[in-house]
Amino acid sequence: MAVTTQPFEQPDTLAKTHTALQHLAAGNSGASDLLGEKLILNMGPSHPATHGVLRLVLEMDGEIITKATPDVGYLHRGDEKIAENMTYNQFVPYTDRLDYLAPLANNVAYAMAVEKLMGWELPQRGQAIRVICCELARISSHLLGLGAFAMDTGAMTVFLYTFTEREKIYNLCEVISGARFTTSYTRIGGMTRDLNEAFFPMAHKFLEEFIPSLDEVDALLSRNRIFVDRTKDVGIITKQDAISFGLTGPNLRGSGIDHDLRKKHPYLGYEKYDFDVPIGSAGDCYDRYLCRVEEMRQSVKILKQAIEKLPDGPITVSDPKNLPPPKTTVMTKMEELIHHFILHTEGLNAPPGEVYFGAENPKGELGFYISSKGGGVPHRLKIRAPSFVNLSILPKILPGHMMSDVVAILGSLDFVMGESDR
Amino acid sequence: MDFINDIPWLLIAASVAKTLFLIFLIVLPIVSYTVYAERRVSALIQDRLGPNRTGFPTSLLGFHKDLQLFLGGLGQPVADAVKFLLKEEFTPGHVNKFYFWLAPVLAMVPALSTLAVLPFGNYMFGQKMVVADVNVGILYVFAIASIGVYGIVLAGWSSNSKYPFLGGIRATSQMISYELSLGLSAVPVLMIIGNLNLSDAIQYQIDNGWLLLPFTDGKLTLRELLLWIPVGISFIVFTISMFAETNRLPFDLPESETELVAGYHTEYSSMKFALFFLGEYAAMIAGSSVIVVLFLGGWHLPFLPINTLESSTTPAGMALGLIHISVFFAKVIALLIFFIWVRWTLPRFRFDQLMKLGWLYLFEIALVNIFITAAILALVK
Amino acid sequence: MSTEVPLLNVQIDGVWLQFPKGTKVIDACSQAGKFIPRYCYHPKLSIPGNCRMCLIEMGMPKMTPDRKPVLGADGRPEIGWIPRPQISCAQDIAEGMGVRTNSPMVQECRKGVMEFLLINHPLDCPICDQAGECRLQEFSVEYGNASSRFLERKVKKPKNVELGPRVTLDAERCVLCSRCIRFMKEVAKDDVLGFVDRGGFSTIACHPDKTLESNYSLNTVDICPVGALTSTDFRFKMRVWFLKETKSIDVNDGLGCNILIGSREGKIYRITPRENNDVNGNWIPDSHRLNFKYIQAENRLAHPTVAGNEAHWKVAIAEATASLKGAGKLALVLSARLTNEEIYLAKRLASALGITVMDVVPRVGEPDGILIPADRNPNTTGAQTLGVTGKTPGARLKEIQDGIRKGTIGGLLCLGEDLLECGFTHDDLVKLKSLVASSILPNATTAAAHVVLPGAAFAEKRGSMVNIRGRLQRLNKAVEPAASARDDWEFLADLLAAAGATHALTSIEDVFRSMAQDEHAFAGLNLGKIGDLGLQLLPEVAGVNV
Amino acid sequence: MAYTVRRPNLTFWEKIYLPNIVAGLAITFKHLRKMLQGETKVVMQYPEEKWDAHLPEYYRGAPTLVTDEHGRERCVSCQLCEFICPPRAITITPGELASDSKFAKVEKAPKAFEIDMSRCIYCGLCEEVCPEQAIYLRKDYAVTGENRADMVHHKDKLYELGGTMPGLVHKWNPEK
Amino acid sequence: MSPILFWLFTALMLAFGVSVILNRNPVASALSLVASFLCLSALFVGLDAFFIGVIQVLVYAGAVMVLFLFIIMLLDLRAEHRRHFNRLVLVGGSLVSAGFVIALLQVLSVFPAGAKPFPALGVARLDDVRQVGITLFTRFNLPFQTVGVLILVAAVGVIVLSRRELK
Repeated sequence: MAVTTQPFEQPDTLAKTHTALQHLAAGNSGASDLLGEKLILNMGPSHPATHGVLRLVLEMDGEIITKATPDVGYLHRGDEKIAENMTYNQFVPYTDRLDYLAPLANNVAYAMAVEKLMGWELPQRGQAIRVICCELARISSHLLGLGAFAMDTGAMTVFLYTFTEREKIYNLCEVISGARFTTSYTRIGGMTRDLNEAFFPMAHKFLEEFIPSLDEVDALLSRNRIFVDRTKDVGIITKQDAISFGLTGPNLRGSGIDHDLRKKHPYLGYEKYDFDVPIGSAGDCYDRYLCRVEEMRQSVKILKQAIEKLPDGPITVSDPKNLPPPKTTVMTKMEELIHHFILHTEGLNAPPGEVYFGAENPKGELGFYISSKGGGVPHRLKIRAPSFVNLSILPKILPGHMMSDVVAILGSLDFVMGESDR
Repeated sequence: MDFINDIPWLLIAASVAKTLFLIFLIVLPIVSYTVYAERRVSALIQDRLGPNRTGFPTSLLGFHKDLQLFLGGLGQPVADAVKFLLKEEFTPGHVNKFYFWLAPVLAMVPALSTLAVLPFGNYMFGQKMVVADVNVGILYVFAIASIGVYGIVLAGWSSNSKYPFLGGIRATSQMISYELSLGLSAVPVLMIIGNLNLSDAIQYQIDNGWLLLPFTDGKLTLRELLLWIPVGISFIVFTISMFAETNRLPFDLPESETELVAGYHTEYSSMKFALFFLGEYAAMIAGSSVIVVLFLGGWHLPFLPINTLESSTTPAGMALGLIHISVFFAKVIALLIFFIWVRWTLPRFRFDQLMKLGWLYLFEIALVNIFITAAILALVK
Repeated sequence: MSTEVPLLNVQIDGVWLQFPKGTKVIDACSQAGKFIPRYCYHPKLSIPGNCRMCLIEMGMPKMTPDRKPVLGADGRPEIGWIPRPQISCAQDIAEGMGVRTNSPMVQECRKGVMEFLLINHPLDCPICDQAGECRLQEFSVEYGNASSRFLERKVKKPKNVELGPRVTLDAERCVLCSRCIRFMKEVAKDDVLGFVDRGGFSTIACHPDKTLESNYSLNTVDICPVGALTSTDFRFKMRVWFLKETKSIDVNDGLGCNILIGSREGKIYRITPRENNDVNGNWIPDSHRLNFKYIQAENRLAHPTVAGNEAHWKVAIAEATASLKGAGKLALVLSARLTNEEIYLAKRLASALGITVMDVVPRVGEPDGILIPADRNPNTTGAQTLGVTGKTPGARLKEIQDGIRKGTIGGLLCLGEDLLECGFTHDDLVKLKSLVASSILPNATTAAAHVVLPGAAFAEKRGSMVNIRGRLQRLNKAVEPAASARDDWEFLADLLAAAGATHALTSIEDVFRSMAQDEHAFAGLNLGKIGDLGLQLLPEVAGVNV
Repeated sequence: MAYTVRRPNLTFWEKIYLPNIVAGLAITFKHLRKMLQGETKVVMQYPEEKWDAHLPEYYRGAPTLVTDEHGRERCVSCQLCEFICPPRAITITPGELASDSKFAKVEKAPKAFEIDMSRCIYCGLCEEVCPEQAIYLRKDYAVTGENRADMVHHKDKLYELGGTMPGLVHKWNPEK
Repeated sequence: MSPILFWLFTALMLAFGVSVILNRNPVASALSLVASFLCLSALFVGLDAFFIGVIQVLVYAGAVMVLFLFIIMLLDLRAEHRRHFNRLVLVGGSLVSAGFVIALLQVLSVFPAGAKPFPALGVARLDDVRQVGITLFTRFNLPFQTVGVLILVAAVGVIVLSRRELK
């Protein structure tokens, strides 16, 4: 060991937290004298209702929240920086780990963004397969959102019922991509493989069985007064707030705003499918819950159409200079072997420029902004994580609610810290 | 020193024997297997399997395989107990040590004490199957139950931590509030029975049919038919209040794990936690027993002969006595499973909704119910 | 001074530009930002024009009957395009010339050439060391077809042929560009390579009874655009895309060839020349480029030792100073392989310890007339500039030796040298009251030394050196020093502090800054200003031609 | 078309909790009954029952190395997988085949090939880039070890897991 | 009742009673009071006054003291600091207490009935709950109802007052 090494000084995090809390308390202590002492409650980063590592610093008067400060970043892995250090295709597995409840949809959103940069449009079959991926992911994510929401309000069994359904979706994922959870299914310009024949009967079976299961969950919750009391008129997000805080996805639509990128800016040929966008009226937890349930029904509708009308043809774009050739030719032909090597080591030859592509993901608009200086590696990649944006509304809506409402609101916002912190 | 001779040694010996029998041979096994049932039933409700493997580790003794009983997993309570005993007994540095240690005891003791006045059988060995057959049995139950809150409050307070503290406060207000509707909803029953003694309550139901199922004595009079309404209401309110008193979902706010992590026992581990755990389930058993005694005829089963004090020493009487005890606990277990079943079906109340329900609805309903009962009793002789 | 070269107007892809007369079309295009693929063309070699990769469409001004160029609407000459593609490497620019580097015909030509070149190429990318820096790969992706039409059998040629002790040939991969042949003939002046056989069977081979053993043979590997010639030393060691390339200079002789150190995760895999036309051109002797193995040698000095026992740096520094101070009159022997910064610090240390007798150890060899000069120390000029040695390096060593033998010199500080190699005997060393030595590898001096301070090798440190032609060049750090070994300047600064001198040196930049203040030769400079290619510090000394 | 979701207004009966609670209990009881009667089968008794039969051919389990029909190791240590691996789980030390080896034409083979399974994310990129069809993600998902060192699969282990796989590779075909 | 139990519970009750005053931690004081109540109710039970005994626990230990504890905890009262007593006050206080004890002993020694044990009560025909009930609802019906109304008014008053305070 070199002697010049300084001893590493441990930051006194406990003391820092303490000072921070004191400042926090001091900032709002004006009117609090009459009402007595306020309780600062540190909810998370390790708490069952924070769905990961969200930390909420709650200032409470009894059980009533007077101030809430979300603190994110405990799951920060520097994905955006990582992306700058690898080729476009290499980053696909990282997108699995953003919203890890809907990896298929993340894969698609990312691939679409890069394809937009490349100016590619997928052939019909590829697009339809991606629609199937997106909608499966939507159902899967909403199921978990629903189950976790129910669990937060105490109904543990619903969680398990939705998980049972999710397992079936995982089986489908497995057939689609070869992995259940971290699918890494898309590649820039296509997919790793075409849909297997085994997929279709399984998918049909799932779609048949899914609606009755969903009805069951519906029956357990939707008209149960305990649940309704817990969610109705709780965590109301007004239209104005929803827009000004940049909410997207079911949380935005729950507030009664008809905004769905699949309708407003159709991609992947979503305009060809017959489906409706459910929106809420009051913007409370109950509306967000109902919207998710309805969206799942709509997704089933889309899935049925997509699977039924799945066109034939290639699934990848045709650009041999930028798309690695099929393995069979790599093994036998020189040019293909060279292209394979170069495309994997140097990445595709993207033009310089900037693109943003936002996809309607289960949690909201997952956007990838790519600034390219040309070549196979993004110069800068920014992820617009819907969970992160959706969480920003917490300080606005939490005050005035009770401790128990916090978990209900968190559950109804359905966020994923992997995406928020990215 | 003649007062030593005054001590009723026989009574004490019998009471001790009955207590030991009740606690160690019946209640604690039921408690541990209720925990198992909780896990197993919840699993089955949720399309899972639950603990179905823990057999007895005969492989430790050199056998090739562990002994799996027919259901599998029956060794789970034993494994749980061993785990609780062997886990590190951790006391956080910031707690108030004495009360931190006292709290689990205070949670466990009242729950078990309640059982003292519950007649869990008829006669055996020439003894009435109740530890203390006091006149004010039902009041005693309420009194002891109201002491039970101390354990939780102290746990919440002495942990010197915010989540347990909130849990403790919730528990206090919840239990005090629901004691009212609990007590009031029992009043109509007591009015009908006309006695506070729980043995007499059972005797009344043997004579007139179970309160909730008045036809069990073979006949149904108009009075019974009319009384069915207040008794039914009583039963519902009493059961709901019992859920609240025992902190079971949908009233498990003091320990709701998604909000308060684990409420008052967040900071507890190992055996101290186990005591809370056991106390909670023992309270469930006590509560179910009270319901059984008050509404479901206690140890009585229609069409089953009833043994007497005299016959209880004969083999036939003994057998009958055992059957009575079994009937009692069968009813209790059925109620416990109902408790479990409800827990895995419903969401949880919010705190203000819970208080509102208790004070605005259950309390009033119980109160009005008393008048209805009184009216019926006065009108129909 | 050269005479004024007239500028000529050339139209490249529609844009009129001016280039000095005599520029090759291929270079003109490169300067215009239009890269033209090439295999056989190398600016430092003669032009055979045999790879046909640099085909372009070319035109000359249309002429009126009176030999005047026809002017277009913009006042520029109109160009009459030649219908046949031309090779751009063998063509000098001419006034009014037009070049199309990316017209359909050019693209088509390149595709065709690429396809031809790849017809017989084996499927070797996975094992070929060139993959990653292979022109075939690059140009195939950039200019060639994406798919192969070839179904027939490929021509088999010899593989894994040892052309010489350091170069291995894979004839199947060769595109017959003849760069290696020309290099050996024109630069290395050792004409051993040539083509044998005909047509598709044509291969590179050594002349009978000869092998490719010139000290410059590995340069053929560098200039080989494909993976045909590979370095036997680097063969199959590491893929080039993993290598971190650090720009540095060679320290094996006074020239200080510019090099790239290829390392991965703290291990050096190869050294390749870096183009610097003021120093070494594009070449470097094999002996120099392969001389890096000692850095990762098993017997590297890993820890400071005091009296043969491993000691903590703090202890070793304190012990070194104490023993030197208690040894009476002292002397300093430095190595001219140290950087300027280290020599400067040693000088300061000498004055702090009251040393007046000091010198560097000279190292002289036979110059080879190409790149290796007689002086085999990389920083003799630096040592002279800093004043630790005189016009004749090593002149005072004798004085030191005598002092030791007479007993007037009781302590010796030896930095980076083995005293036994410069006339000292083992008895001399034993006689010393105190001997403090720094080194990279163990040697007789470190064995006899009281305190041994392990230093950093050239690839492990930053610093500057002045080459025999007075050019200041920079060393950069490619890997971390082994085990507890430290950058020399660090322990020299520590010794300085222990000797009682105050200083505020916390980084190599500080040392250079301090040196720039104290030594007028370096005034106004810092490490950053030196740049990758170095700068002329002293008036240019006529040196070796490249 | 957007449509507003219907917010059910609770009837009186629903407001007094009990009917919906009973309905809920009925649903949960249905599940209980079906479980007891063995009609639902959701979970598996893991070590005895396995999902393996359902795994598709291309299931992405543990990465392994395969040998070809002649027992030659496919891998030529081109290190593309090492390069592409997003979590940098693969470490290859390239080596040279002895010239008297049966497969000397290929010249190159890995001296050491290590996959750190505690880093591997099973993304399958290694299989995708391998130009020799040497690395395959097999159906091996239960990768365990008692310490970090155990979790590093060395070459022998990788070949043992991978087994033999016929393929298309022309590399060691002396005619190609 | 067994004299042993009597003396045991009496001693415990007194000990806890003293600890209520001596404890500086309010929570400990409150809990001592609860324990004291429990011992007291044990004494009642020993006298076969089950109803009173149980009500003692139910009302005082189970409800009143829980609320006390609740408030103590909510206000987060700290342990009181040891006070420096004024010596004069201390002496005066001791003198007054001593005087009271002496007076009490004097009276007890003079009062003739104090020396004799009480005659045993006859065995009641009805259990004590009934007797209390009958007594309350017959002989003392009016006062009982009046007290009931009074308490109701007080309760309503408290609620009204506390509500206004909040607004």
